[in-house]
Amino acid sequence: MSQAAVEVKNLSVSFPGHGKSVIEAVKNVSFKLTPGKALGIVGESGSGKSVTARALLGLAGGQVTADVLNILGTDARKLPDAQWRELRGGKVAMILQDALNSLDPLRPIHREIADALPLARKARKHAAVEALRRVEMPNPTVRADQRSPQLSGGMRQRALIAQAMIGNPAVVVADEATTALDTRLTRLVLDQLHELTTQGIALAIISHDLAQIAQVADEIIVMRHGEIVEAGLTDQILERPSHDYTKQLLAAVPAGVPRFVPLAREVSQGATPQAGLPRSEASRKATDELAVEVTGLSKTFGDHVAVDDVSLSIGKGATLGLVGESGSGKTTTARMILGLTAPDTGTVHIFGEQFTPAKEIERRALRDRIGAIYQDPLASFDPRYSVSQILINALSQGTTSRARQYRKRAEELLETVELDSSVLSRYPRELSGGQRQRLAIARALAPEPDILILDEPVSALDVSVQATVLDLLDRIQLETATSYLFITHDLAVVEHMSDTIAVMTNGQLVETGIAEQILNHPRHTYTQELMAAAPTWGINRAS
Amino acid sequence: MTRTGKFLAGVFVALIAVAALFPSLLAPGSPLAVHPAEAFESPSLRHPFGTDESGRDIYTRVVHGTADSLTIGLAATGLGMGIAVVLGIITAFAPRWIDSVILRGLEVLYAIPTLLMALIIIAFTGPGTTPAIIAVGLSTAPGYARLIRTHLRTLVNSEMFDAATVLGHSTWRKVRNHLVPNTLTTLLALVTLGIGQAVIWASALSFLGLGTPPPAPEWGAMLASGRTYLHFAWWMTVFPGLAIVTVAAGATLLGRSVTRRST
Amino acid sequence: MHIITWLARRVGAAAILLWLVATVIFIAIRFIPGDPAEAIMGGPGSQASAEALEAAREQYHLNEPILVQYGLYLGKLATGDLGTSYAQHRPVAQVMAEMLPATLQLTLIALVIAWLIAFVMAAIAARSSRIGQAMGTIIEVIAAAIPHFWLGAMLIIIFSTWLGWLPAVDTGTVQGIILPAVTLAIPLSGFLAQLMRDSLLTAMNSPFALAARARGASEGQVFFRHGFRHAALPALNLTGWAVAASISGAVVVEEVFARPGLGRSLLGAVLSRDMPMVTGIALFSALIYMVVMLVVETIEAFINPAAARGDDQ
Amino acid sequence: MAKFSSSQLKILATAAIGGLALAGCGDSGSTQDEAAGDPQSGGTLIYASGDAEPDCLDPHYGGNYPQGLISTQYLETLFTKNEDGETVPWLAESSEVSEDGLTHTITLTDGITFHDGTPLTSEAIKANIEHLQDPDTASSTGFLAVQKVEEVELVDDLTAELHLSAPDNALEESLSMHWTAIQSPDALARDVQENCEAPIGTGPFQVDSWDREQQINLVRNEDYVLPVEDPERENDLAYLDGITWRLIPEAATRYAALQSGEVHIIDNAQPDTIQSADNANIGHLDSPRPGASNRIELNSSQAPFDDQLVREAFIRAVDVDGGIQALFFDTAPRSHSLLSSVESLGYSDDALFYRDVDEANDLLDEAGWTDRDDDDVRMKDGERLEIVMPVSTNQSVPAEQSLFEQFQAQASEVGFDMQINLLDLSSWYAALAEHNYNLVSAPYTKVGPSVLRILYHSSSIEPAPSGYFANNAQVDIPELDEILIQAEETPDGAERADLYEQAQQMVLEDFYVLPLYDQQNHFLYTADVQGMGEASAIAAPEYYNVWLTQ
Repeated sequence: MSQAAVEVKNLSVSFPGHGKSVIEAVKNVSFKLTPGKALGIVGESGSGKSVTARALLGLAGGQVTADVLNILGTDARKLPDAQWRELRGGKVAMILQDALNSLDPLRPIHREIADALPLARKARKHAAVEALRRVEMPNPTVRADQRSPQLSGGMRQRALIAQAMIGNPAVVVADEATTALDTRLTRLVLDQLHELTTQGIALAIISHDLAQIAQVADEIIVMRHGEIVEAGLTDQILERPSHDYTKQLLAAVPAGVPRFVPLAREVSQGATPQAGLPRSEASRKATDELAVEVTGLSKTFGDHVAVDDVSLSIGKGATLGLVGESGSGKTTTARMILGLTAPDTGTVHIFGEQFTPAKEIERRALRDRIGAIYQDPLASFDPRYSVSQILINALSQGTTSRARQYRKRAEELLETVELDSSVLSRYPRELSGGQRQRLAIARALAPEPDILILDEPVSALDVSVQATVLDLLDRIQLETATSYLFITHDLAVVEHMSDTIAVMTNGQLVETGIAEQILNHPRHTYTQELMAAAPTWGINRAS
Repeated sequence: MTRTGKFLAGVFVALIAVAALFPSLLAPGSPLAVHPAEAFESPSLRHPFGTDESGRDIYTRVVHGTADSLTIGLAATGLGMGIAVVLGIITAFAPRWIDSVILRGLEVLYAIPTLLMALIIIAFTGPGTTPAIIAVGLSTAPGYARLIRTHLRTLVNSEMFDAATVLGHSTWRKVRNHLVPNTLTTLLALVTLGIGQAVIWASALSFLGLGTPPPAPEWGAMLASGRTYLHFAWWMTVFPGLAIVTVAAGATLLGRSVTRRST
Repeated sequence: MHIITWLARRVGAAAILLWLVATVIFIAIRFIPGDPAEAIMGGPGSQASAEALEAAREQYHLNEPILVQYGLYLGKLATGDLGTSYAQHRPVAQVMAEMLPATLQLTLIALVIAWLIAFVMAAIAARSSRIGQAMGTIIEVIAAAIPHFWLGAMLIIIFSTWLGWLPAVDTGTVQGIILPAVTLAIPLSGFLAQLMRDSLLTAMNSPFALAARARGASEGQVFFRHGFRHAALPALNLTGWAVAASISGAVVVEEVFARPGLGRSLLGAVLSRDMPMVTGIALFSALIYMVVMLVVETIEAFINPAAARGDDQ
Repeated sequence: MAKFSSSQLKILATAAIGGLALAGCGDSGSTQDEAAGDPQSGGTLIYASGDAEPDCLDPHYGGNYPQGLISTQYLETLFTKNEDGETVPWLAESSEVSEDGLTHTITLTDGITFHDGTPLTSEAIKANIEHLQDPDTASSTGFLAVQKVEEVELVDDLTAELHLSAPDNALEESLSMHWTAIQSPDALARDVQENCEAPIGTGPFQVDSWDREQQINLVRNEDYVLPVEDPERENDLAYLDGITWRLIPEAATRYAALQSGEVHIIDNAQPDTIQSADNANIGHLDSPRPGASNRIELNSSQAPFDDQLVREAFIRAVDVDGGIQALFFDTAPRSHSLLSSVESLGYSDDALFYRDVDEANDLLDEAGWTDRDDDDVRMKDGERLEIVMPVSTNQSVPAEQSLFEQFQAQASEVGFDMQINLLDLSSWYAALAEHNYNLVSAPYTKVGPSVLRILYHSSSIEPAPSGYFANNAQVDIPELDEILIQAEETPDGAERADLYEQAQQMVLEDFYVLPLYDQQNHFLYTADVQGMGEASAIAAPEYYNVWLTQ
């Protein structure tokens, strides 16, 4: 069994860039896949991990070179396309990320699963149903005839796994197979992947999320800028990371990190995270004043109850984490609190004053005290505005976007969110994801609000960038005693950011309590399920 | 757009503008002067596009016709767009029931093919330049109204608008800061795209004898008189037709690049 | 939602729409300047006597109160009676029944040709270099910018007068319909190709195309199993519009190629201010549009059931 | 009774075919003028008409020229014209006029049957004249032609007496027009609509079916009896199996169809195509219509053309010859007469009509139009020198419209502001009825010079109940009225000719009218078509003797 299924030595992939330049997406990468073992490939966006994965199926595109590229005993370096196709259809399979788009919405899934099989029409469909049954798809015969939009996210993911498994592959490459999935679903997929290794398949699992990979992988390689920075057994990587980048990545994972402890740190400087803790806690004055008080909010769209009788409150300077899976009603709740969607019933008070229901014109006086930050900041900026125009527009209450008098204040805002003032003349679309989110925070801070509603503010960011943004939010809260409503599906983030946590499912708030209690002693069965599904994370924080 | 593309687009717009505003710079002669003795001359150095049945220089007429054809195209598009903007604003901001009533109405009008609608309008108004403008304008309005409504709805429901609301900006400021500027680009693109089609529709009406009457050098009208002599004097048909194709295709390409730049 | 319920709802909506069109036209006709009775008798120059005018008023119920007229009008429409042509003195429904097959034949053949041209153009453009794509764009735009009447004239000159390959008028044979159908199809294909190329490119670069390649599909298989469907969908969605555009075009094409059809009937009716005929054709084209939309939506519902019942998800 | 060759009876329109050899006939080298071998039976002639589709195939109904063109093939008239322009009997065997001119006795040829099998009897004369006079028939041309007939009295099976309200020496000419053609009394008794779909006559062809907007199908009448014996014919049947009368309104398309051989004959041939027909081995038939010439009438009832000086100035200002030359090539000879060149009593004076721009300016100065406005339009007492010309797009061919456009440009050079309004027929009639015109071109086809009374008698200014009137120049001269009435009632041929000449002189010399050319009636046909040239009294080609080479 120790015979490697795939052996890669000094794999490089390059693409033509602008003009005559060449972009080296992958540089001298070497690894082995062994039957019955899982190899984790970790890296952030642009690390070359997906290109590496696709190179194993001959789908990398670009210029591929390697000293050794041995797949199941075949030298795949100069393989003609027809032979690649044979390999792909049978011995090597891939599970793609983005389950919604990886199945053609126009074709029934049994075709998507089995159209590569060299069988008759009926036999193919039969095989597809069988494959679905093996991945425990409920009602496989019915589902086989449906198309991907008719399936839930979990079913789609199962279908994708069935698709990969139908040719009885010896090698499976799972590329970000759990990205954007809810906690429970992630758990499920990870379990299924683990199941593959027990069947003797050589598995490569690619992800940006170290925590998830650690659940399955026997060995891990860490990639950055197209190169492997560190490789080793999973335990070794987690417990005794040797490379700074690995350490940084580990530190950036918010799970189990107490409130206000910075996640992003220069590991080499050896800053002690605990050092900040007492000081920051000390600076927070205990107060009973409520920043936001929500009672009995409900909203129905058509015959779909989006939010059902939600009541919650946020203390001044405190953070309420609102957790729930997609479709649970989190965002609608946030919009109602912000006065963007009118609730059917219920009220919102801000510092004791009625905010909803109210006419927009009455509400406007209170608007300065509440701000918002969204998951996709780019969509919330006017594409015609530069950074300075966005900030000046916010500072001037929308009266102008050019007046020089606001420029100094705009620069101060940028400083607050740790952005260089050189970005003032640039446009949001020219900024990186992290910079955009900082800009969004800067804009939200312009009226000096007392409350920020943050709707999945870090979900689209890489772990290390997420860490810096979370740190920034912490800092701002410490400095300004701003109250946060922090909405996320990510338990690790909510654990790190919240004083109290509210759990939502199916439009209802099932459990509210202080963070520690919810995380460690959940009472509601849903919360218990959710917590059980979260990745167990046992690394030594003190390294 | 590439640099060459930009240059060509610039030259094209400049040429059309000169032809429309100062046609005499490009063609000093009179588009209406008849010279029976020089009728039906094929293209030559003296008459690059040949002459028509009354000895009028076709090149001169095509150049001078730019103003006529473009005016009709612009006026019709302007009319259609004006109606569409009003309807679009009403449907985008009004209560749901008004929106759905207008939307139904638009669907009704949309259900009738453009040229048929134009013909039906002409059946009421009788032929002529102004009726043609009204007919083309009215018959293109439903299509525009739907686009503008969608555009406005998207804007009003966008996170950009939400962000401004949360910042406490008044409706008027949101409209002024975001809605108007972002809509103007879209409108500009739509108008540019629309002019091309309006020129085609209007010339179709002239061709059918329902639009601008001769001897005005409107391209459709020129084609209508040219078709009589199709076998004898092909140049009477070819050049005004090329003018229509050039302007319509040029306007479309221009409109598309405006669209691309605004997104 | 059950498919029958869905269909019933659609048909109901179409019927309401049709009623609205009919009402709009009824109101519009009241705005015609002049005496409708005189128009019935062939206009002011028809030398109609006062008795004849009175008889026409009687026959067309022009003396009744407006609401009664409206009721009668709707009642007749409901039974498929579109009135009698002022100019041809025959039932409008009969005239249209005679003209419809020719127009349908022309537009359907044109649609098929337009689809074929558009698909080939899109497929070539989607798989070629950036310069090829730019060329493709220009060709598509120019195709979409050619007026039917001019294209028809040019095709007649080239293929009929110069080359003598194809007849210039409808001869009732296969050759006779080629030029009119192509004339109608080329501008349409320009519009369709623009649309198809975009969706084709998106589909060929989509994750599901990658997934198909990953399970061993060849480029050709990816193209036909996935790209084609996705390119066809928006074009199919546009079929209602395309049919409407073809009917617009048919007015001109039928005139240029001397084909009988609804378009030419309408033109004649407009020229002679034959309002029942104009009304009938307007209503009918709205009906065609709605039927086509209904068919298209039904087809889409089969291709893509989830999208059709979007609120289900 | 003298027997004539039918071809000698008919007007022989000038027919010529270009090129020497017929396509495919190689050495036979025959042209149209010589016989291309013996006539062969068989084949369907495909005719392409550019006219608007007739509302009704019965020419009694309304009565326009396209109806005349097609009904010539399946209906026959009581009289016709021979090649000298004399009116001769056709379905009638003979006719007599009483001395007071108030009774015409017509005897029919025996042995003729209608397509429905019923025999032609004097009852048919009565039924047809009554049908024409019935308001329900809505006849306009035929109605005017038999206006003076008060009563039809049946003498015997084949003889009828027509009693008139006043003498009418043009009655037989009127009865030679197809708008008064004889149809089966049984058929006339049918519903108007039914009769319109398929009239039943005695002609060599009969109506088989009508595919609206596409074609009218005529088939050979297998029981045809030629009313006048023709020694050249072995039997009386037409050579052609039938005629497909296609409707192709688009001139260029029609010509393309002819060139490619899809159709055999086209009508309304455009001047440019006639000119190029010579090189394309295509035959040309020029068959000018009888009655009035094509002319512009100047409305003398209102300013500015109530002033003869201004009328003359307009005529001096425009270049008719140059325009006709350019637009009609050599296909339309200039006319200087009120009447068609086929009318033997036409009077022509070319000295009256010439172009002289200086003289035009002088005349306008003399008439007091001396001021000019910013657009260089002449003014008098604050009034602009505006003249309006409604043009019917149904009646004026494109070349004629272009000619008027040229007049517009030329008239503006001397200070007229001339507006051309292109109108559909009904709006055009309306414009005339409202006297909203200064110039108009209104063709009028009628056999014989009596058309002059319809066009220039002052009673024709008085509009009919519908508002239509034929005296568009609004000539109102009592002396002229008298001459016209006298000319119509005199039994003396020489006096008639003299009176009509006087009348024409009066109208021409006061510049009420600018004659242009004959009413154009050009046909082009492929080399397969043989025997072209015969035409009815209204100059509609007949296809009885036409045959196709295979």
